[in-house]
Amino acid sequence: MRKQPDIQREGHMDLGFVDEVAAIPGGEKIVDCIQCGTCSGSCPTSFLMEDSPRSLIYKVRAGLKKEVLQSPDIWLCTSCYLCYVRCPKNIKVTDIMYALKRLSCKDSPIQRKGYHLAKSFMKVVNKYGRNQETELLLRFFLRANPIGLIRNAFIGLNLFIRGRMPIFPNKIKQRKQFRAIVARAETLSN
Amino acid sequence: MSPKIGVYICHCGTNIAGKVAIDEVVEFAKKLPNVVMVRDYKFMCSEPGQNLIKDDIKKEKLDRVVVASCSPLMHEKTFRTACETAGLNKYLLHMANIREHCSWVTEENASATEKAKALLRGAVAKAALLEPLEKKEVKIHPHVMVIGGGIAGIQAALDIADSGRKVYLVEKEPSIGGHMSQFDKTFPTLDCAACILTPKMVQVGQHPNIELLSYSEVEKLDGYVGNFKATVRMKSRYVNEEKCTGCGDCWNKCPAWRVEKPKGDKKVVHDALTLGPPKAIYMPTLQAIPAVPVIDKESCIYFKNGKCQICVKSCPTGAVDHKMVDVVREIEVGSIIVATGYKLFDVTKMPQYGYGRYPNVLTGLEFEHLNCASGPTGGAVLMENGQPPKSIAILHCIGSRDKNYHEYCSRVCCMYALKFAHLVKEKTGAEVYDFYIDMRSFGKGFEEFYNRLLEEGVRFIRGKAAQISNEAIYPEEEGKLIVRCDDTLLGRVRRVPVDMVVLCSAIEATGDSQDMSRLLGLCHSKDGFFAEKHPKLAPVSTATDGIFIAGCCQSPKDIPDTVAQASGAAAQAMMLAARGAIEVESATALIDEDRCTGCRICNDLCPYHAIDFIADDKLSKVNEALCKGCGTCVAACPCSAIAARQFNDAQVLAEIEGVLQ
Amino acid sequence: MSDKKLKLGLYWGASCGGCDISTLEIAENILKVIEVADIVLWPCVVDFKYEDVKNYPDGYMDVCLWNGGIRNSETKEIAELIRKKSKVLVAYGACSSFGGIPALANLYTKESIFERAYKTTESTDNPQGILPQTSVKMPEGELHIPEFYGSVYRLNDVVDVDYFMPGCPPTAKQTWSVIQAIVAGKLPPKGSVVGVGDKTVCDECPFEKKTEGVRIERFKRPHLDRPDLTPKPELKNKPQCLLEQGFVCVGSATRSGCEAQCLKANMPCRGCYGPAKDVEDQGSKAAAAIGSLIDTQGNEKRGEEIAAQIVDPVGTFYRFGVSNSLLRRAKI
Amino acid sequence: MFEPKILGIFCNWCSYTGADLAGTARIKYAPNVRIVRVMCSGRVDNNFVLKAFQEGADGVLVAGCHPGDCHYIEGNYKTMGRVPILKEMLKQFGIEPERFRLEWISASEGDRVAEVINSMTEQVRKLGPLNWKSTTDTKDFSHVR
Amino acid sequence: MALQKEYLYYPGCSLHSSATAYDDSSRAVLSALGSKVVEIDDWNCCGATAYMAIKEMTAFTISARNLAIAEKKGDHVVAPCSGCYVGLSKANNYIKEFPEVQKKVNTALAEGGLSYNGTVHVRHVMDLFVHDLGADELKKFIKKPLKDLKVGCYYGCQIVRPKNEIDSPEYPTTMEKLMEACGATPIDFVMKAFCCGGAILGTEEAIGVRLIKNLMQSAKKNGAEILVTPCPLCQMNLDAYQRRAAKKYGMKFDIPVLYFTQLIGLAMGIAPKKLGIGKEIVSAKSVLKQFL
Repeated sequence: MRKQPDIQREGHMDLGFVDEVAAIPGGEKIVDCIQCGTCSGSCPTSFLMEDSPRSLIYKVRAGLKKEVLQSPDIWLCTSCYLCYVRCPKNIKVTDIMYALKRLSCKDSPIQRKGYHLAKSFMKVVNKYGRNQETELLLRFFLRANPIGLIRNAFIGLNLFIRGRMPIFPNKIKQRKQFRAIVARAETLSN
Repeated sequence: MSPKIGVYICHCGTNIAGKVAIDEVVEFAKKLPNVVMVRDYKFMCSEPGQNLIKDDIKKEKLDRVVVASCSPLMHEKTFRTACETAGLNKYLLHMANIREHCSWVTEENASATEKAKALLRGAVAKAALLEPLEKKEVKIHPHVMVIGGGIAGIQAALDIADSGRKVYLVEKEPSIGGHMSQFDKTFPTLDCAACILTPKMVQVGQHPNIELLSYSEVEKLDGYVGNFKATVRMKSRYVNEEKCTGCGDCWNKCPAWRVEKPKGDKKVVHDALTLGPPKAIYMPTLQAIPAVPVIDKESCIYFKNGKCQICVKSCPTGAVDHKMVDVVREIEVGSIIVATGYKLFDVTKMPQYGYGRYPNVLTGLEFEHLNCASGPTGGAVLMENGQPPKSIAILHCIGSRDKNYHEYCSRVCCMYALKFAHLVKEKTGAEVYDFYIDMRSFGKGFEEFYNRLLEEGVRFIRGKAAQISNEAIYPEEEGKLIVRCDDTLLGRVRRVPVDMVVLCSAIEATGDSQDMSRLLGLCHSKDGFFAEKHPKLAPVSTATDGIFIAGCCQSPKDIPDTVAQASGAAAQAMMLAARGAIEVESATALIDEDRCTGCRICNDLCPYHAIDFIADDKLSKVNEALCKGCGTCVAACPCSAIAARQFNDAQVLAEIEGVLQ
Repeated sequence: MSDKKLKLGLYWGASCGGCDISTLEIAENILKVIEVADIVLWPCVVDFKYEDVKNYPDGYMDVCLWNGGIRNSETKEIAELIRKKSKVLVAYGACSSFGGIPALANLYTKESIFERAYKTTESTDNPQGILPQTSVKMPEGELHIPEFYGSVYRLNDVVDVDYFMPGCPPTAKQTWSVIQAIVAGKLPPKGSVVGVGDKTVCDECPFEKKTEGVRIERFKRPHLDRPDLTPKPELKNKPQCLLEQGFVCVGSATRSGCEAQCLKANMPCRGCYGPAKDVEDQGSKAAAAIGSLIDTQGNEKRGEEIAAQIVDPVGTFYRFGVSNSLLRRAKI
Repeated sequence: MFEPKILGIFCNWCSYTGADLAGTARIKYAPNVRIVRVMCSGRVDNNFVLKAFQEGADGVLVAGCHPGDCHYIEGNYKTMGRVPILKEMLKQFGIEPERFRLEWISASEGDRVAEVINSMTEQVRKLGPLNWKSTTDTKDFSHVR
Repeated sequence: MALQKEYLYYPGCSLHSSATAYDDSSRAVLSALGSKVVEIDDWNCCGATAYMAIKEMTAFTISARNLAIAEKKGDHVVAPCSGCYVGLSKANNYIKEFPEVQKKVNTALAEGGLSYNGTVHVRHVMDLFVHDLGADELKKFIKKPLKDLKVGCYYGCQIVRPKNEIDSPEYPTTMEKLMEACGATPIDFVMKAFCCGGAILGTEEAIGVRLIKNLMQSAKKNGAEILVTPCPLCQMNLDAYQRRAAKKYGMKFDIPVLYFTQLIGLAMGIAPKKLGIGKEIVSAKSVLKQFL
């Protein structure tokens, strides 16, 4: 249902948000944006977005923090880097998308499918040190998209027949060491 | 006897006084050696401020003046003149920069005050050792050389010639006219480029005071303001200018088609996108000045196998001469105007726009040709299949405002885009989509022009087109070029199918601007445009006295601005010529003959070849007219035999000790 | 003055002794010297005791040629003594004028010098690591030796010097001319440099400059690269200037007077005649001149690489002049 | 806290102008550098640097136009050749290389002026005072003439 | 130009599961070209895009673990998977570009007794063919030229972007040269470097399928009989989902999608089995029959 438009009150804006994003390595140039739309025009998925990369950048600068971090659109980035290489102001748009995803995981209650996929991915990797597609997909679909599981079962089978979907996880030897490193890294995240 | 120094401390309103404790500095100054008079004032550069100095020079018999105020680059001239009018040699003034280098850049007042003191101490110490210098003048050769025969060069040449002075106009192409001669209409007034340019070109050709050196290039430049000696190579066009009548028999009969420089895979009409009949011997443009054809060596059969010579036979006046050789001339002039123009950004660097892959994607200049009455299609806007387009997209900012290519705005694209839009509407009635980031219509009549186009129903889309493809997804896109972009005002991604695309490609510095700046000793910005002496107050002067710049070689600009700048440059050149003589750098290097041992280390260090070795007396001598006073030789001289006037060792060391104490 | 014989003295401070010997290069002229002058002090030839000199009345010697720098309390003491005893004191040779080769020690500390000299040299056997002490208690009583200073000084750092006569050593010709001047009593104003030309070595150099478009792309070293000695017609049939060939030659920053002896032997000038007339710091000047010739092509890196080919720049440009330089010694 | 005394020798056309620009832009930076103007970095005499250290400077900052932008075409090329030699000699004289810097600063780089000056001030502050006279005078005897 | 004698090899997770064909063919071809492939011991997941999305620093760190291990052995690490290639080189660049990142990463690595100095150069396997070997050199190894095989070269994104060390980020052409060298006829199609949607197919299937359709449509229109790609994700995506896309939009594609190394290997006369041909879902048998 349609959200009732209203005057945007300055008091409801988080003017520090842009600095927050600019402070992230790779985010510095966000302030240079001239809203030319090259990013959105290039983006393979922007046509489905309510807020295209351009307008996300604009809202970041305007200070609409909540709106941006709750936007489903940040999860539509396929990291194809077309915006990144074309931006006339050398803004690392893709990296900013990543940054926004991270911030939204931190600050926003809404959890998108993309978030679940990423989470499941991390679980698997932390467990074995490597990705294990079979388990990853099972985990993900069960969590976020059970129907998808059934829809994709056939394809999974196809892959399995061709030996492209091993059931036994392929692990690294020094899992302890790996987890230790990850654990430490977690504490350092910006 | 010891010098009598007057110290003048400027408050610059609160600019200095706000940070620096003036009275403290005044007290401090009073204690400095040789200082007999200290004053402070709200604005030293003001009339009353200057009078303080003048009066003291007269009454107190000051023989040195130190002004602690803004940067010498700001007001040194002002205070020097003040000294001069008061009868003190202007080189006995020294300044301490306590504004730009102190009050404006320092956080705490205390440390600002300390720094100010130190700078002042240094200035006083140096001032004590300053020596008077006498003015030096050199004669100005009355003739002027203009390099580049585009609209800028033409305008400048005519202005000077009309003032009754001789002008050498050097153009590297076979004909003058430059880019403008390839345009159809000009924005925003839409008057026909040819109609306003051709008469001027003809004037140049006929003007008694203009010697036109077409198809020629400057190879070497010696000398200095007022006395330049330029070496010009006049490339042989294999047609004798005196004899040729421009009748056209030669190129009509010439059997060899001119070898086209490859341009993607364009066919049919777009093939001939360079003006003029594409023969081995050809007239550069229909209104070429001089109206004399040229032979293109790569295409000419004779130069390939020594046969043919049909042109020679066909020429009624025997003007064609394959044996013709280049002529190298040395020309003496008093000043030079550089108007070497621009080149267009190579859009193949941005493959996303498909230039070269899609024949109906054109650059701005190509589209101009297409519209030009004397162009390949006689001015009709046609696609490569010869059909008129039903829809056209015009893309702004291709290579401009883009850090990957050129960060600057090319300044003319918005308006010529509007011009194109209008021409298309007028000639074909096709749909026009104009993709812009910001519509910059700042000039006289520009906004009105924009408004007119809005009314003509051009579809303006605010958003930089992201890419162009021929990949139809929807039925209406079949056989079309699709422009994909974010319509930023709509907030939606759009796919706009069109028949033809015009890329408004950036204006960039000519490829040889680097060599040019070496050749003429000009500075250039990092994007290759020649640097003016001062962005606001000396826009046509350069770092090299006597050399002026006009037009797009300085930065992108439109025709009115170009012409204005050209006239400005012309005025500067005429001013020099009219003055007859000019004061040159007095703070030159001086070689002490008793100390110079003729080791000649310095000779080759001088970029201006201002130091000659006098073999007979085993000495090096400075040619003061050439010396610019950089002091490189001074620092290099192994026996301190060279002194830099105003910056000799004693003076600089005194200042150094001063600021450090 | 000419009626009675001159009283002439020679003494060596911190130096190699070469100067003493060089005075004999005036060969048979030495006899002429004897005719007009009595040698009243010359330790390396005749035995004089400290007492003898001490007992001379002040200003007893008409002229004393002092060679060598000031390295320790002994040289200083004697310098002061001799200053008292002589009317005219001449700093003879590079060491007394600029510190000379010994002054290169100023790049090191007293401690590190002792460390090397008394402990770590290959030929040293000093298990207890005993270092020189200015005074040692002995059953026979306390023994004293002079104090070794932290730096090497010029003669005029400790006493007032009348004339300077650079060179390592000064050439016989110069020496003789000075002696003649002394004998004839025709000496220039106090403090001047005598027995030299007032140009630089280039003035007397047998090589010729090409100058046009000369830049140094690589520094060469005489023992590794052969200099090109073929006379060039375009260079007045002289070989090309060694510096232009890339050999570090400081002749252009060095006082003339030696008749470019080294260059005549195809060796670049090393600068023993000190700075050119009225030049304060020979080394920095030479370095500046030569640095300016480096073919940087506007590339900082390239400049650094070429410059780095100059091995031991201080040793090269200040070979004879560390004590005479603006900085005088290395930071401690 | 130790406030280093640093001498700046700036070329008239680029660096000095750049410093002026820093002023016009009101960019605040450390007050430790005192700038002396010469026409070209090519004018910078080795003795200027040596004298400065001798006269109590803790650091010397030489600035000229970027290579290729020299107002006198190639003045800075010569500086570029001299400086590394001088740096090496200073090292042999025990003066840390950080105390002597050569920088290229264009007339438009006001911010860089501030940057360079701040960072150099910091560097030199870390190194502590040089105060040449007292650290070199070995007190071998009361006074050296 | 010539390949180095030896390369450090980072297969990445997919090459050990869904993309074994890529692994096999890469190894087979490289060794046939006479250069040794040394797998980094006990390598771990590069972090991929998903990890980056949630924990940047962790993503950098686990990438850095691989680089750290590699650093001990050599300086050129080859990653055939475009995802890994970008993951590793991105971490690598950030570590080089931002000191604070390097500091953090190394503090973390220290936990595992590792440290990384940023000396490793991350390469993509195609990079080797383009810059170390070169198409002309490759020609010499071709035994069974793939005559008149119409190949569409699909680069995907991450091999050409954000870095453009290998080829133009907009309009790459190097794979075409390689295919020409193999005797095949590369066809030109606009979408060759645009997104296939693989990255979001799991989460937003509709979009993914739509992108696949656009891509396959373009390839088909321009007459591609077969597609080759240097990216496991793209291969999986286009191979496994093209039928679904076709069905949804009422079209027909049936264009087999192989790894470019598989075709090169084939042209070099290596046994199809060794190259994992046959593991693709849309079978390439019919298209390739005269070469098998």
